[in-house]
Amino acid sequence: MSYLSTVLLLAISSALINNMVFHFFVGCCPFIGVSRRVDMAFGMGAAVTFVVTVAAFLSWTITWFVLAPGAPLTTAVWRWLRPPSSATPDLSILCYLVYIFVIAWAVQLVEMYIRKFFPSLYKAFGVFLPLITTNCVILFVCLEIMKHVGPIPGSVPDPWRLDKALIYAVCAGLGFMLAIVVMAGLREELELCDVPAPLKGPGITLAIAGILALAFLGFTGMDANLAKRFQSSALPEGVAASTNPPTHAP
Amino acid sequence: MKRNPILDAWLVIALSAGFGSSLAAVQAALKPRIEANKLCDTLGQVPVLVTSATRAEKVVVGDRVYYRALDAAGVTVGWVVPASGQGFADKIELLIGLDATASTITGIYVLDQKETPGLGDNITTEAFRRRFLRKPADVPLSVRKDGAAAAHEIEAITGATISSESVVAIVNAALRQFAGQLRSGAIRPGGIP
Amino acid sequence: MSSDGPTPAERFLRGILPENPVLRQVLGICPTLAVTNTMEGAVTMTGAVLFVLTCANVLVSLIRPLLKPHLRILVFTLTIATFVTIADRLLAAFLYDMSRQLGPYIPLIIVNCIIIARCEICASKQPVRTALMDALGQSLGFGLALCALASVREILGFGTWFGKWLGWRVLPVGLSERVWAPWTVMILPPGAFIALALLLGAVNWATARARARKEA
Amino acid sequence: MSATMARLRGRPFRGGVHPSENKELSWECRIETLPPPPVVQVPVLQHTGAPCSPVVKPKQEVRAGDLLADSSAFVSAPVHAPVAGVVQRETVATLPNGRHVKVIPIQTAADQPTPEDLWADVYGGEWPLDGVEAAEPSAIVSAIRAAGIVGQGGAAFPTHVKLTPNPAKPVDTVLVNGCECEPYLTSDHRLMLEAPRPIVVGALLAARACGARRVVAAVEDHKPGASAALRAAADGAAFEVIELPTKYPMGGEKQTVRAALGRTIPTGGLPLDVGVVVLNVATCAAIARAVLRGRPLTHRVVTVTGRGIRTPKNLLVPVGASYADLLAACGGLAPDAARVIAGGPMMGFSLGSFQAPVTKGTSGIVVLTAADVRAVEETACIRCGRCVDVCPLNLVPTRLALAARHKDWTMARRFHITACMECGCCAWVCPAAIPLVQLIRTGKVQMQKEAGA
Amino acid sequence: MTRSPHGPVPREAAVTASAPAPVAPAVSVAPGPHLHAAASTQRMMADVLVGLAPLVAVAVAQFRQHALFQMAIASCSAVVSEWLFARMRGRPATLWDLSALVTGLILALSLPAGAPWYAGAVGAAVAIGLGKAIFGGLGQNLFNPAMVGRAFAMISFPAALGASAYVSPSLGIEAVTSATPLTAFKMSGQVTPIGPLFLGATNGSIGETSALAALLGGLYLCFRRTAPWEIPAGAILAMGAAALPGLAGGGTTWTLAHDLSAGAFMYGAFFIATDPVTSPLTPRGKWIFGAGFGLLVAMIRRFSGYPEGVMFAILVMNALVPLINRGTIPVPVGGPAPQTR
Ligand SMILES: Cc1cc2nc3c(=O)[nH]c(=O)nc-3n(C[C@H](O)[C@H](O)[C@H](O)COP(=O)(O)O)c2cc1C
Ligand SMILES: Cc1cc2nc3c(=O)[nH]c(=O)nc-3n(C[C@H](O)[C@H](O)[C@H](O)COP(=O)(O)O)c2cc1C
Ligand SMILES: Cc1cc2nc3c(=O)[nH]c(=O)nc-3n(C[C@H](O)[C@H](O)[C@H](O)COP(=O)(O)O)c2cc1C
Ligand SMILES: Cc1cc2nc3c(=O)[nH]c(=O)nc-3n(C[C@H](O)[C@H](O)[C@H](O)CO)c2cc1C
Ligand code: SF4
Ligand code: SF4
Ligand code: SF4
Ligand code: SF4
Ligand code: FES
Repeated sequence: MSYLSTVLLLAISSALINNMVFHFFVGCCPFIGVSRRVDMAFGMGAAVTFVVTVAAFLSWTITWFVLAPGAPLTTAVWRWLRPPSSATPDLSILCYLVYIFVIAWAVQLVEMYIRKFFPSLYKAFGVFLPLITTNCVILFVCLEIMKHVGPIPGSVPDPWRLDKALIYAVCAGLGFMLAIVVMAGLREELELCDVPAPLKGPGITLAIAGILALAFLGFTGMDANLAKRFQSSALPEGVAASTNPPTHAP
Repeated sequence: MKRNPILDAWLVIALSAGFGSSLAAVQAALKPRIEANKLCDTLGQVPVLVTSATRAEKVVVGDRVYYRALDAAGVTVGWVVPASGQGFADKIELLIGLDATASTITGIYVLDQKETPGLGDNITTEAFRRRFLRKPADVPLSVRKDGAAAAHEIEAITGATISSESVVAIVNAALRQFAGQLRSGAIRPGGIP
Repeated sequence: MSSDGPTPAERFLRGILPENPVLRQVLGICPTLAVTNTMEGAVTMTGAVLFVLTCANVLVSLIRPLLKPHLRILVFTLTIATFVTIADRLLAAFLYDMSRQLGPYIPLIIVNCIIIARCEICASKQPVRTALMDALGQSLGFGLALCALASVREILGFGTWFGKWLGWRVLPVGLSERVWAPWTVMILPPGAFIALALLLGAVNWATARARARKEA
Repeated sequence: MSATMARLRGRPFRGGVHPSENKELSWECRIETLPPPPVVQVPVLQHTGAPCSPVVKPKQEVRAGDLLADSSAFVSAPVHAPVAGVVQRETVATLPNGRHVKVIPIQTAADQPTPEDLWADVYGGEWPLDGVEAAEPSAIVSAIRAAGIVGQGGAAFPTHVKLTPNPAKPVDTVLVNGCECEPYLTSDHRLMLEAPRPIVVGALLAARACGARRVVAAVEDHKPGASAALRAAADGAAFEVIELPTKYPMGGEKQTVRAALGRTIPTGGLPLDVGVVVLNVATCAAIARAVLRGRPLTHRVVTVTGRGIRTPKNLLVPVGASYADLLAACGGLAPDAARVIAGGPMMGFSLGSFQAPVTKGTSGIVVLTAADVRAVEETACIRCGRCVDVCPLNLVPTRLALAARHKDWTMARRFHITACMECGCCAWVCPAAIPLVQLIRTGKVQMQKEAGA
Repeated sequence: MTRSPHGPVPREAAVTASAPAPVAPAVSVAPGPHLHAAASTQRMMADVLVGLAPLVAVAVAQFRQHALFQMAIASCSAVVSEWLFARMRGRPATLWDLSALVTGLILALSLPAGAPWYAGAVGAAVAIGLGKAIFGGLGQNLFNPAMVGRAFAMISFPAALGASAYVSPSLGIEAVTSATPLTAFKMSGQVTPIGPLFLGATNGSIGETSALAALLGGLYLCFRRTAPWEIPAGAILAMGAAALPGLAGGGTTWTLAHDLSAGAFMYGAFFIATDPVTSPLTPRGKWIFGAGFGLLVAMIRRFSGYPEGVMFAILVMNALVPLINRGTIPVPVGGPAPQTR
C-alpha cells in the first residue's frame, strides 16, 4: 500500500467512519453547546482541529521518548543513574497526568500565538479556546495515540510514527468539525420549526445526532474495502487479511 | 512586591509530589496483577484451544509471536497462532489452536472484534467457533452459505457472511504463514517427542 | 463560605433529581452515551465517577483555604487526573473485562464536566461534609441517569438486564424471529443518542407537568 | 435585437405564471361612459408622494377641470374637479389599500356634458402630430404637472417627475406599457383599440420631454388587435410596437423592459437607471390631452368584470365616483358574488365597503364568485420550491415569508426581501396556500419600522 | 340614459344611475392574490400515490400477498402513528393530506418481501415519530421520514432486513431464492443482465425490482411538476460520472446500465430524493443535491460494507440541505438588494 493510500484510509476512517461524535461520542458537550450557528460551529471546529494537532505532536513526542515503557530517553537516564540495572523503567502511569497538562499548555500556547500573530483569527475563534481544555476530543486523540505508540517502542508491529499521529489528529479534528458544522446548519433550520417544547434544545439536538449517526453507519467497512482494493492493485493475488499479531498480545 | 511564582505554586508542587508517590505506589501494587490479567487473556485460552495443554511457551520469529502448547510433561501437544485482519467493521483478532503436527485446527477464539452486535459479533459464539473444529490446517478453508459439505468448508453465519469470510481469510493467511515458518525451520516442529 | 446555603442532606438529594447532572444540567454527555449499552458498563462507570468525584471533592475541600484563585483549575485538574489514573488501574486489576469494555472512557473522566464543575461550584467553597454529600448526590444522580438509559438500551437492544453479570433475560429465550427481535440499533451509537434524547424529553415533560399541577 | 433574441428563446423573463385570464368577459365591450353620479368624492392623495391641500372652500361652485387641491412638493400631483358642481365639506374616505385620505365631495350640477361630448373631450377628436414638434420639452413637463397626471398603470407615481430630464441619467427610450397582464382587466386593451391616436401622440410628447430618441410600445401577443391599432395610429411616426409573449407579470416594468429591450433594471433601481421611462398607455393618452388640449386628468377607463357582476363593462368614469356607482352601472352583483376586488385579481385589494372613490390609479373592479375564489385552508409549507421557480425576480419567497413570520430581519435581508415587487406569483402557485405576499409585505413594513426605530 | 358616444352599445343592458343598488356585500375580504393555481398539498401527495402505482403493480405481481402484507403493515402503522403523535401534541391530525400514507407506502416498498411484521410496523412508527413529529410535523422535518424509519429498522433488525433477509425460500416465490443483484455483485462480482433488471424479474426490496416502473412513475411525477426533474437528472449524471473511471479502465464488468437499474437507485432518485420537504429549495440546490446523492450511492455501493447506499445517501444529503440552501441563495434579477444599514 502506498503512503498516499494509507493517509487516505486513515482520513476516511477517522473523519467519516469512526467520527469523533457519531461513533465515539466524544466532544458531545461542545457539539450540543456550540452548534447553534454555522459560523460559531466552524470556529469551534477549526479551533479544535488546531489544538488537537498541537497536542498530538506534543503527546506523541513525550510518549515515544519518555513515557512508554522502555522509552529511549527514560531508559538512557535510568541506566546512567543506576548503571547496573537492566530493567525497563515504566512511566506510563503518568500518561493521563501528562496529557492533561500538555493539553492545557497547548491551549495556552495556541491562544497566545494566535492572539499575537493573527488578531483577526483570534477574534473569530479565540473565545472557544479556553473551553477546549475540557474537550474530550483532544484527550481522546492523545489516548488513541498512546494506544498506538505501544507499550514498548519497536515491540508493536506497526507503531504510529509522528506522521501518522499527526494525520490522525488532523482528520479526527476535521471529522469533529464536519459533525458540528452540519449540526449547526440543521439547528439554524430548526429555529424555524415547531419542535415539541420538552425536546427543544439538547433533546432535539441529540435526536438529530442519532439520525446522523444512523446515516454515518453507511460508511461502515469503507476503510476495509478500500484497503482491500489498494492491496489487490499492489499485489497480484488479492490478500484479504494481513497477519499482524494482535497488538495487545504479550 | 513581586512574588516568586515558584513559591506561589508551592501547593501545586507539594500536591504533585504527593500524587506522584501515590501513583508510584499504585503502580507498584497493581502492575503485576494487571500484567497477569493481560497475559491471562491470551494464555488462559491455551488449554481451551489445545486440549491436554497445560501451559504455553512463547516463540518469537521475526516480528511474529506464536505459542507452543505444552502438556504437563513438557511435550509439545499443539500450537496457538495469534492472527488478526480486517473484518466487516474493524479489525478482528483471533487465536487459532492447532494440533502438534499443525495439520488440524483444534479450536479458535476471538480476542477482539467490533462487528455489529447481533450479527457479525456472532463470530464469537460457540456455535460458530465449533465449525472450525477438526478442519484441515493445510488446505485453505472456504465459506459456504448453505451448509458446509466438503471437509474444508465453513458454514457462514446467516446475515454475516462478510464477517464469516473475514475470519476464514484471517485463519487461512495466518496458517499459510505459520506453515511456511515450520517448513523453513524457523520454528522447531513439535509433535514427535 | 456561606453557611446558610443548602445543608449537606439537601445537597445530596438535589444531586439526584432536581439538579441531576445529566438530565437537568446536560453535563457529562459523552460517558453517558458511551457506556450505557449494558447495565454493567453503566454501573462500572458510576462507580468510577463516584470514586473520583468523592476523592476529588473531599481533597479539594480539605485544601480549600490554601487555594490561590489563578492556580485553582490547575490543582483541580491535577487532583482529578491522579484519582482517575488510580481508578483506571484498579479497574484493570480487578475488573479487567469492564476495563477493556470501557476503554478510553475511564481516562476521559478527567475532562468530565461534572467533576470540574462540582469542584468549582461546591468543594472549593464548602466544608468537607457538605462536599462529600454533594459528591455522593451528584454521583448517584449520574448513576441514576446512566442506569435509566442503560436499562432502556440493554432491554430493547439485547433483551437482557445485567445480562453479563447476572444473566437476567427479559425476552424469553428462543422467541421466534418472526414474532419479535431485539433492536440492535439501541446498542449502537444512534440508539444512544435517540434514547437519551427521548429520556431528556420525558424528564422535561414530566417536570413541566408537575410544575403545572402545582400551580393549578 | 436582444428583444428578438428574448422572444426567440421564448423566455422573456424568468419565472412568471399563467393564471386563467378570463379577459373574454369584457374585452368585446366597448367603452361606455358612466353618467355622472350625484356626488363625486375626490381624494386629495391619489398618488405616490405628498398629499395636496385643498384650494377650494365648501359651497364653492366649480366647473369641470377646476383645480381642487395642490401641493408645492415636487413629488406630488394636483387634483381637479371631474364634474361641474358645488364643493361640500371635506370628509375622510378609506381607499381599498387601507389608506385613510381626505376627500373633497362635489355635489354634481344638473348640467353635465352628454356622453358624446365627454368622449370627444377626453379621447375623441383629432390628435395632430405636428403639435409634438411645436411643444417645448419644459413646457410639456409643466403641462403634465399642471394636469395632475400620475401613472395609471398601478403605482400612480407623478408622471412629471419621471419625465423631468436628469443629466446624470439620460433617457434614450420611452416604453409604452400596453401589456395589461393582470387577468380579467381590459381597460388598457379597449383604450388601445378605441383611442390609439392619443396614446401615440402622448408617448411622442413624453419622449420629447425627456429627450428620448426611441418610442416603443409593448403589447402582449394575445391582443393582436391592440397592436395593429397602435401601428395604424402611428401613421409613419417613429413609434415601434413590439408584441411580447403573454405571461403574468409581463406588465411589471422590470419584466417589460427586460422582455422588450433586453435591459435589466438593477435591484432597488428604476427604469431610469437603464435609460428607459415606462408609461402606461392611459398615462400617455392623458399626456396628449394635457399638452394639446390643456385638460387635466379627471377621467379614466375602468373595467368592471368577473362572473360575479351581472353585466361586465369597460366604463369611462370620473375620478371620485364610488365603487357602488360603478357596480350599479353594471347591473349589480350576481347572487353568487363572493369577493369584490379593486384592481386586478393578482395585485388588487378586496373591498369590504363599496363607498370608496375610484382614483386615477384604479384600473378595474373584479367581482369573483365562490367558485373562482379557491377556499383552501393554509397548510404547512412543504418547501416544494414552486414559489422559487415562479418568482420573476429570482427570490426565495418561502424563506422571505418565514423570516417575516419569525421577525428574523437578518435572514430577510440575506434573502433580499426589499427586492420583492409583490406581484403575487408565489402565492398564486403555492400548494400550501400560504399568504406569501401578505407576509412579505407586512415583513417589509415592520423591518423598515424597526430599522428606523 | 347612457349611450356609447361613438356607435351602438354592444350589449343592450341600458344602465341607469338609479339601477338596483348592489346587494348587501356578502363578500369576503382576503389578501391578494385572489386567484390560485389548482395545486394543493393533498393533490401533490395523491400524485405521488399515482406515480407509485406502477411500482405497486410490479411488487404485487412479483411478491403477491407478501407485498400486500408489507404495504398494509407499514401504511397502517404510519397513519396510526401520525394520528397518535398529533393527538399527543394536541394538534389536529391531518391524515387527509395523505403525507403519512405516502411515507408508509414508500417505506413498505423499500422492504424485502419476507420482512417480519415488526420491521414495517416499527419502521413506520419511527419514521413518523422520530422522522417527522419530533420536528413539528408536515413540512418541518429535516430528514426523509421513510428513510429514517428504514435506517432505524435496518440497523435494528440486520437479520430481517440485511442481505440474508432477501433470500427466503420459505416464501415460496421463485425469485426470492437467489441473492439480490447488488449483493451478488458485491459478493462475487456477478453482473445481472440488464433485461431482467429493467423489467423487474429480479430479487430485491418489493418496490425496487423494476427500474422501468420507477422510471415511468417518476417521469409522471416530473411531468406533473410534483417532483423536481433536477434531482433525478443530477443523480443520474453523477452516477454516470462515477462510472467513468471504471469504464475507462475497461477491465470492469460493472456497466453504467447495471449501475443505474440495479437496486433502489431509480426508485430513490425519483421518489425519495425528490421529497420536497427534505430537498433544497432552488434549482441550483436541487442539482447539487441530486449529484451528491448519486455520488454517495456509487461510493457506498462500491466501497462500504453495504451492497446498497440509497438510504444512507439520502440521509447524508438531507443533513447537508441547510448548508446547500445557505450556499445557493439566488441573486435577484438585477443584482443583490442594496443593503440599507
Ligand atoms: C465545552 C463547552 C462548554 C460550554 N458550557 C457552556 C455553559 O455552561 N453555558 C453556556 O451558556 N454555554 C456554554 N457553552 C456554549 C458556548 O459558550 C456558547 O457559545 C455561549 O453560550 C454563547 O451562546 P449564545 O450565542 O446563545 O449566547 C459551552 C461550550 C463548550 C464548547
Ligand atoms: C407585478 C406588476 C405588474 C404590472 N403590470 C403592469 C401592466 O400590465 N401594465 C402597466 O401599464 N403597468 C404595469 N405595472 C406597473 C409598471 O411596473 C409600471 O409602473 C408602469 O407601467 C409605469 O407606467 P405608469 O407610471 O404610467 O403607470 C405592473 C407592476 C407590477 C409590479
Ligand atoms: C429506497 C431504498 C433504500 C435502500 N437503502 C439501502 C441502503 O442504504 N443500504 C442497504 O444495504 N440496502 C438498502 N436498500 C435495500 C437494498 O436495495 C437491498 O438491500 C439491495 O437490493 C441489496 O440487498 P441487501 O442490502 O440485503 O444485501 C434500500 C432499498 C430501498 C428500496
Ligand atoms: C415528490 C414527493 C416525494 C416524496 N417522497 C417521500 C419520501 O421519500 N419519504 C417520505 O417519508 N415522504 C415522502 N413524501 C411525502 C412527504 O413529503 C413527507 O411525508 C414529508 O417529508 C413529511 O413532512 C414525498 C412527497 C412528494 C410530493
Ligand atoms: S465544560 Fe465540561 S460539562 Fe460543560 S459542556 Fe464542556 S465538557 Fe461538558
Ligand atoms: S399590473 Fe395591472 S395594470 Fe399593470 S399590466 Fe398588470 S394587470 Fe395591467
Ligand atoms: S410554494 Fe408554498 S409550499 Fe412550496 S415552498 Fe413555496 S411557500 Fe412552501
Ligand atoms: S411577490 Fe415577491 S417574492 Fe413573490 S413572486 Fe412576486 S416578487 Fe417574487
Ligand atoms: S463529556 Fe463532554 S465533551 Fe465529552
